[in-house]
Amino acid sequence: MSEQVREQDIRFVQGNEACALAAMYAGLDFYAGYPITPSTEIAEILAERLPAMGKKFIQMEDEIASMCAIIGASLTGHKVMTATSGPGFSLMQEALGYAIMAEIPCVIVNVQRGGPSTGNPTHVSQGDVNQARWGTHGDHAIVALSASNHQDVFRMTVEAFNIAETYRTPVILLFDEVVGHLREKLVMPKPGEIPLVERLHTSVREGVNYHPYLPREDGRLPMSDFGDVHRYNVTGLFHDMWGFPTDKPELVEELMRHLIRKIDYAAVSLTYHKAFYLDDARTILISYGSSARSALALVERMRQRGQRIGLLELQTIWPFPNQLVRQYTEHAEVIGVVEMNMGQLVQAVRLAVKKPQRVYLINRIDNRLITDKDIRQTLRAIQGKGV
Amino acid sequence: MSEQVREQDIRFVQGNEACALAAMYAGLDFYAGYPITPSTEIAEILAERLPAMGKKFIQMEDEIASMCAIIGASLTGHKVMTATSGPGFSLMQEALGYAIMAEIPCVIVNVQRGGPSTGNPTHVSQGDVNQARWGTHGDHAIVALSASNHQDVFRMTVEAFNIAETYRTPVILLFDEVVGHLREKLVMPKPGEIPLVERLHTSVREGVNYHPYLPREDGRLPMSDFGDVHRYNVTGLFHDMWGFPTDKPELVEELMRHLIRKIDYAAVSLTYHKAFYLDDARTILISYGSSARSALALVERMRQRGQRIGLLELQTIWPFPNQLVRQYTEHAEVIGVVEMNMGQLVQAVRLAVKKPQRVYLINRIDNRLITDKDIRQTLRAIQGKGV
Amino acid sequence: MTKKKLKQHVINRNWCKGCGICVSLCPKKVLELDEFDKAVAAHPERCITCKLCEKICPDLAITVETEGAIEEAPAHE
Amino acid sequence: MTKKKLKQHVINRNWCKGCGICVSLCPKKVLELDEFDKAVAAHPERCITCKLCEKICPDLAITVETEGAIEEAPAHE
Amino acid sequence: MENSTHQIVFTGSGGQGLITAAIILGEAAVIHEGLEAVQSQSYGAAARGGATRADVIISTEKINIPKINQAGVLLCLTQEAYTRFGMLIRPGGLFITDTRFVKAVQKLDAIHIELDLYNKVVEEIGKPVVFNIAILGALLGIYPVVKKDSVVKALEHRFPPALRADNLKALELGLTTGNLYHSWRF
Amino acid sequence: MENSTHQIVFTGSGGQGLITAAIILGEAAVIHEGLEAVQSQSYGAAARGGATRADVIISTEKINIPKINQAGVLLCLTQEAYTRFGMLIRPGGLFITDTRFVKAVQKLDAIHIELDLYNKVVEEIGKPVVFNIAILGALLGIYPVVKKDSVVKALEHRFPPALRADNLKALELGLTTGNLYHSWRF
Amino acid sequence: MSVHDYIRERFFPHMWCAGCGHGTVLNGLIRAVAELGIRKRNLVMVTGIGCSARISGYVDFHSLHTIHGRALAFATGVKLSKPELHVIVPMGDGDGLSIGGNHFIHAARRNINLTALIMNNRTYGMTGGQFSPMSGLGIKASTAPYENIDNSFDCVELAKAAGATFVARTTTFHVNQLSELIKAAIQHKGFAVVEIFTQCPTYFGRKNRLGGAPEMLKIFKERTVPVGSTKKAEDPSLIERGIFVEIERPEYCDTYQKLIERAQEG
Amino acid sequence: MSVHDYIRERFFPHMWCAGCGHGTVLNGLIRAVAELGIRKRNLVMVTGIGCSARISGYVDFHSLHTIHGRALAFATGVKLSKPELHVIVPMGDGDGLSIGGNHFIHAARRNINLTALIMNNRTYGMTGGQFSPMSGLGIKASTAPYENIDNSFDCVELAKAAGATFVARTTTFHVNQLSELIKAAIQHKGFAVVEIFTQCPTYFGRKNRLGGAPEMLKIFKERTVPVGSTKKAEDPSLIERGIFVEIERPEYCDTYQKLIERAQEG
Ligand SMILES: Cc1ncc(C[n+]2csc(CCOP(=O)(O)OP(=O)(O)O)c2C)c(N)n1
Ligand SMILES: Cc1ncc(C[n+]2csc(CCOP(=O)(O)OP(=O)(O)O)c2C)c(N)n1
Ligand code: SF4
Ligand code: SF4
Ligand code: SF4
Ligand code: SF4
Ligand code: SF4
Ligand code: SF4
Ligand SMILES: [Mg+2]
Ligand SMILES: [Mg+2]
Repeated sequence: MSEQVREQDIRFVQGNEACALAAMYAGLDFYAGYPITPSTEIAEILAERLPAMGKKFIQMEDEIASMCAIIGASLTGHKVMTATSGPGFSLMQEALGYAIMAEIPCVIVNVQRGGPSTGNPTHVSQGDVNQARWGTHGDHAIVALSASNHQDVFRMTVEAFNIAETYRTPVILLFDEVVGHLREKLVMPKPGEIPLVERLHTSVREGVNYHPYLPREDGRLPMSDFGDVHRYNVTGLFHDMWGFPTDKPELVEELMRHLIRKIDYAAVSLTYHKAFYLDDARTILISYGSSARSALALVERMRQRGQRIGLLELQTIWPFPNQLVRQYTEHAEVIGVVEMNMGQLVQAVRLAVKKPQRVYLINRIDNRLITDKDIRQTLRAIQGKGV
Repeated sequence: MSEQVREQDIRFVQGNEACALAAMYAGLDFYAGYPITPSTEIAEILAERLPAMGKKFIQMEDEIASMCAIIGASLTGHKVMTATSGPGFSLMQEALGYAIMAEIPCVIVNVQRGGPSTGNPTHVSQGDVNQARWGTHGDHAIVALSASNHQDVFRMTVEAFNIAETYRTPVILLFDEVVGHLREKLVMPKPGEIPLVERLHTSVREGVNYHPYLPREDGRLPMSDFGDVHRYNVTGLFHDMWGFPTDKPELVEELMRHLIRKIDYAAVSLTYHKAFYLDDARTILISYGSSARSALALVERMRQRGQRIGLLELQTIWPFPNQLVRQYTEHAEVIGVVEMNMGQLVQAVRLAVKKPQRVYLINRIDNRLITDKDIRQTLRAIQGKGV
Repeated sequence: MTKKKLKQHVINRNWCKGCGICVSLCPKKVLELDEFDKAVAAHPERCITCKLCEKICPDLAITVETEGAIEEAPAHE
Repeated sequence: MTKKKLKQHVINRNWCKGCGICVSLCPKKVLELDEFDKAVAAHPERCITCKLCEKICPDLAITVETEGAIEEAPAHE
Repeated sequence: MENSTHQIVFTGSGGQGLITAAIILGEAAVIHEGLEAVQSQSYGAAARGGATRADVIISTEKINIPKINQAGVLLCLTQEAYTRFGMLIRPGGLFITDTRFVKAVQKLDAIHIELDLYNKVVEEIGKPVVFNIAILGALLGIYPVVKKDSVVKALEHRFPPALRADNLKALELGLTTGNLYHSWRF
Repeated sequence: MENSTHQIVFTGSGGQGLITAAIILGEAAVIHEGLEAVQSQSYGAAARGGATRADVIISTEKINIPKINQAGVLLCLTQEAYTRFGMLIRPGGLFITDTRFVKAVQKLDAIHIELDLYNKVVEEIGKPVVFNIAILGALLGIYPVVKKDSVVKALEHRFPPALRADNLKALELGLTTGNLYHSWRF
Repeated sequence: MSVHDYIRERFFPHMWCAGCGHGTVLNGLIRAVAELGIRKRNLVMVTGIGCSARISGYVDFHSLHTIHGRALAFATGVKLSKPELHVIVPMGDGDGLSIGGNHFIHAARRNINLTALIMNNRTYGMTGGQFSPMSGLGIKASTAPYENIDNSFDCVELAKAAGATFVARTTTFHVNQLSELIKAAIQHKGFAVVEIFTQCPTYFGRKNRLGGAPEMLKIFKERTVPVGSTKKAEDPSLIERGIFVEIERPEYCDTYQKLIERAQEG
Repeated sequence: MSVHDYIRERFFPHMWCAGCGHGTVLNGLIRAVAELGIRKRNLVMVTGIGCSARISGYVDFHSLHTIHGRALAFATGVKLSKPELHVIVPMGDGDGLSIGGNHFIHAARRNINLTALIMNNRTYGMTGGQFSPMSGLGIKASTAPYENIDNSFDCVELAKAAGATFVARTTTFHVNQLSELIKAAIQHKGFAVVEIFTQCPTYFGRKNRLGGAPEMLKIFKERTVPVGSTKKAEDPSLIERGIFVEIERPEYCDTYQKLIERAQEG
């Protein structure tokens, strides 16, 4: 073993543990949750670690309450998170919409399992991708990140907190059962190695009019903690810059545009991804989460045989990185979207690329991890080579 | 007034009342709900009318319970419905997924209001269109219908029950505040005028093995009522043809395909729509719900001036009528999708048509009804004529 | 508790919605609704400054201003 | 209630999970776990057919078959 | 009536029964005259306490757009409604108020008719609750968008016998009052 | 060891501690030898009552696909596990059972080693609970995929001092037993 | 500070109907906090959705107007994350006990230091007068046109059984008791519930022909008696007012602090 | 019919762990229905999600295995739409009283004729041993590594306060009482609750070092006493078993039938 390796803090952990460790690294102050497979380990680890750090862990009566509790705790100036899986994520949708409307920084982890309904609690799927985008009622924008290995789980978890704080928005971490349950290597980043975004507090003094919902020139909205000098209103109704309800058409429209634009405009800086062998690739696989591992396995194998195939692994799922995908796929002859569902992100890819007819779905839907062989087989079919 | 008119049973009712009347016409036996603006009148009317018909109305403790209760009542062999609006619809998502998975006929009305979150309870929007498609976790297919006037509200409500019974599936009625609250003329269809689909009961006799989840050759799955001779299992887990849980990959895949195909294959027969002046139209508006009224007003006005403009009003929203839209828009130069949101159905239109670059969003997002003038103005901008 | 001598009834006419609660419940029938359905102190001299009207007004529209101290009995209960 | 005479203990070895509840709670220590961790009636002669084992077995693995009637006392409580 | 689409807006306070008046008008048109009509109103927190609004559009044609931006006929029956909704009146439109509730201050580009109907209702019928039907009568007297008969039928259908007499009386009273202005011919 | 990727599957019943054994093996590889490893297991209702399974892949390369379809080394420690997972063994693979729990019936195309380790653990250490570590020791004796030292470190890190001695004893016992087969060289 | 310092005067007149008892609750509440002299920066009000829930817009506290039924869950997050804040949670009977019933019993079970007020007007005011779980048998409502068949909860019993350590009841007629009970509830360390009968003349009053707000208040006067009054024995249909439970039990945030100490010991 | 006629033998051995008390509840339940001789076509079992919820797969009734916490809401739909069915609703302590608490109190309030069984193993078994609202102070669980600080509900008190008209408690040790109480609950007209202490040796037992299933059963024997026993007075930490509430009150489906008659009169 090299000296360098020895100096590193190497762990052999589950993806869920990597997520929990990253949340603490990012400064998590308050976690509320309700157990559900395959995300429960996140809660179990935090139940042990947070109190030891003087921070708060609470197991609520259900997922609705969990989501509400973290919003409440965020307003007192804390970094907050909850974790769940499909059924719990469905229950959180109403309060998630509240966090969007009231612009509350918070992180929601969804470790995906087989669905719909109770489905297949202990097996993998990527069936909640579009739900993450559209699950709550009413128009809105959302940020959702994913990761395929534990180093990335760590990184994306930290970024989720950073984005939540920067844009005053809920951020969804969309992992899956394979990533969540798998144990593998994690090299713990050193303190400071990944930059952290802290809550932006208003500089407005006591007695001066503070506008909780008036974006600064850079688009950010400084906050004031509950318990601090500024008293303002937070509501899920359309509201004015003080946070008070209004149904004036101009203000409704302005707020709606603000909520959507702050995410859309940020799309470029939010576009986390990994490009593997894309420079000269004629066949481009696009994937995310654990299916991207299999896609990478195939790409590496086929590259060894000299084939011009590459992989674009998306870590930012929403807002969908249209530009990025369009650019990378410009010269591709076959664009294969690898996912474990009946075709969810493939639609966004079709909307993004120049030639939608070149986009193919490569999927597996039996709640088992898609393999490099599965992908290879579908690719052969696409290329007219049979299976 | 003509004699013909006199013979008709003409009412001056709210859209919500038209929906309630239609549900009774379709044979509604059991309603469970929780009040919420702007859908409450549906419950209020049924609270009065159902008991008088010996049928059941129950106000539950919340929307989750309402959705669960109608599923339970459906299993005893009854036609069931609930009605809600955005926040309640979000809460129903988990149980909605259960109805999809367990293949329970039921009708869910969502009278859309401004969102996200509490939003704008007494004003209009069409912000839940994509939520209706993707709101519950896990992969799935769904049927959602819409209507722009009370005659159609009546018709679509009856069809919702018909589809629910035919395909053993939940059906969503996606109305909006304008349609729900507006009073206008309704000519009550006579008994028998709109054909009704009754529940298909199994012909399998007592003692013979009944398979609740084994589709017949025509794709339908005959049911047996709780309380009847066949005892079987209903679950939200992936299950076999007897309804018992399984996580066998083959069975998971088979069930998943079945759930999606039964809706997709039915897409043709489910494609309710109205075509106005489409034969020679170069500019085609596509719309649904109350915004289709404004689109029609504009189309009629511009036709009078000799312009080649037409309207495709979609009444089946999901499964999206891809083929229909592709065919109608083949020769269109401008395809304007008129909706009251930041662009939801427009994405499905883009995926469906040959030339997505000809598809434009024409919208209004201040929770006020889009008008013919609004549409005209955006059309002029699209055509490079300024506003 | 001690009861004070009345200075005046300050009634916020913009806030008063004319519900009649103060009129109906004032133990001394001090208050009335005027032609605009706003509360007015028609008989201030009868007022015992029990402040029931102030405390029960759902619109926070009445303040009973007092000076000096007189004996107070609880409004009711 | 009347208690019956034992015919036999029918133990479903496929269902028994060897939890030891019957072994431990049988008032007469009739039952034992064998080398495969399955319950067996090691001392059937001691059995008073109280049926506690039958009623408490979480795996529904024991049936205490009886014939004729003898006096029965409640298992416990 | 000359033009084929009539846009009528009733405004006032929640308790005045204006929504009922608007619905009855719509019913008369749709059910009893085979016309098209739509009716809508304000809801929720906006309707609570503050000023309320009920719109009716009556037409010989199908009505696509059910919202009124400019009212051909505007009735304002509280001061607050007058302040808030006065600007809805179409230039040259018909603007109706009742002196009991509204003191007109602005000059509006409209034909303004100030009724003294509330006081009459109180005097002659003694039940302020039927003021809404009296107002409907007055409207029809001034602006006969539907026939009296149709409204009578709608009223009879809606009210149980016990309440019918007073409402019909109120309708008559309103009609008589309104008829005074009928000769103005709109 | 010759090939650079090792796919090892432990199967048995929930209470046997096989998941712990698998994790310790992974920790030894990753933390103490700088190798790559992944570990996964069965969950939920499937893991309750019935047969459980813990997979470990150890490699010098990054491991993309973390699932094992065919095991190079398969350990079956209950009869049920043997029945259910026996077919996982790669043709020519290494197949390890313990006579206390498994009576082999099928003929598998694999090198089958039948240990009598459980009885030894009971006899020599008296604590059946450390059987899992003994099995891990035996595995390493037969198939030295990581160094003993690394496993010892992993054990020391995981177990509080009070439990360490027995676990180390079990590891030794297993190793000694396994070493008997080591000369077979896989 | 004067009572009016605790309200946001710019939003007055408020949105409630003439005679709505919710305003009287607001009145009693601000008198309570004024008398306790709590600094505004330490006051948080959390509400759900309903006419009652609009109260948070009118108090000059930190105010959190959330979603229907979930106020106590949000409040739990606020309180546990910053225990030094006073968190007051007024709820409608529908908000707090229908859709929000679960959070109510669980907050009570945890004995977390929140002040829960149930503004019980026996109807869903905001949505137009449907029956609620507090309406009671025989009541008419827009969804109970033939008289309600749903039993009602006894809020006091429910709170007590679930674990609340302070439970009281009063009405909008009993304005002195109203502010006294709210004061006591705020000062209580643990989960405190005050049920307040309040009138909705617009729906509950009208549909049940109870007259206007003054008449409804008189019913509160006549149909309630102080806790332990002998009149209750004579006429069991009378409802008691006053404090039903006031006990000391470890409070959740305190216990959590101890947990932290234990965890940090090792 | 014999006891085994009421189960689906093809799914045995069942999925529960060795020694899991849930199997004993199943055992007691089928004895109860067999003794009552209820026809299988009139029996419906509705469950949520959890180890306990899997019980519906093993009974040869109409069986409805739903989603976590909502069993009583589904059951309400089944029962009200077809009141002639016997609807039995076994729930885990998490399923029934944590996420499902609201449906529990509202079903009790309505006094709808359902048989609710709380299979209380004081933990979330299915998800691996987290604490539940029934765990109680001081218990260890995977989310309470430092001893639980959450108070527990008293299920009996909660059911009573919410309006249940039959409330009882027993344990998996008291197997005769178990089936007798389930019988009585099924026969009761109205909302009936039987709380059943049941052992989860895999998580609750192991994490709290209580030994195996037999040892846990012995604790049930030693720590519980019949209702009204004098021992309880001596040692208040003992828990009572037996029937706590058994009263007659109009049942919801019956009242609904009367409502129909009233509505049809005019
Ligand atoms: C999830 C959800 N369901 C329903 C509603 C509609 N809704 C708003 S307030 C309310 C009930 C109000 O009753 P209550 O809580 O008693 O307050 P009140 O208006 O009587 O003061 C309802 C059902 C909603 N906003 N959200
Ligand atoms: C909405 C939702 N949240 C969480 C879960 C995960 N989950 C399944 S069972 C369960 C708890 C089981 O505990 P209990 O009800 O006490 O039953 P037991 O397993 O102990 O018998 C949980 C939290 C779920 N399936 N759905
Ligand atoms: S109680 Fe208040 S609002 Fe009502 S009349 Fe008196 S002053 Fe006006
Ligand atoms: S203070 Fe008392 S006596 Fe004086 S006006 Fe008010 S209520 Fe009447
Ligand atoms: S109680 Fe049942 S499962 Fe347990 S050992 Fe005895 S027979 Fe076997
Ligand atoms: S019937 Fe009673 S005595 Fe006989 S074996 Fe069973 S428990 Fe023992
Ligand atoms: S509707 Fe009822 S509760 Fe709502 S503001 Fe009016 S009186 Fe108050
Ligand atoms: S985990 Fe516990 S509750 Fe679940 S089956 Fe095992 S012993 Fe029973
Ligand atoms: Mg209320
Ligand atoms: Mg449990």
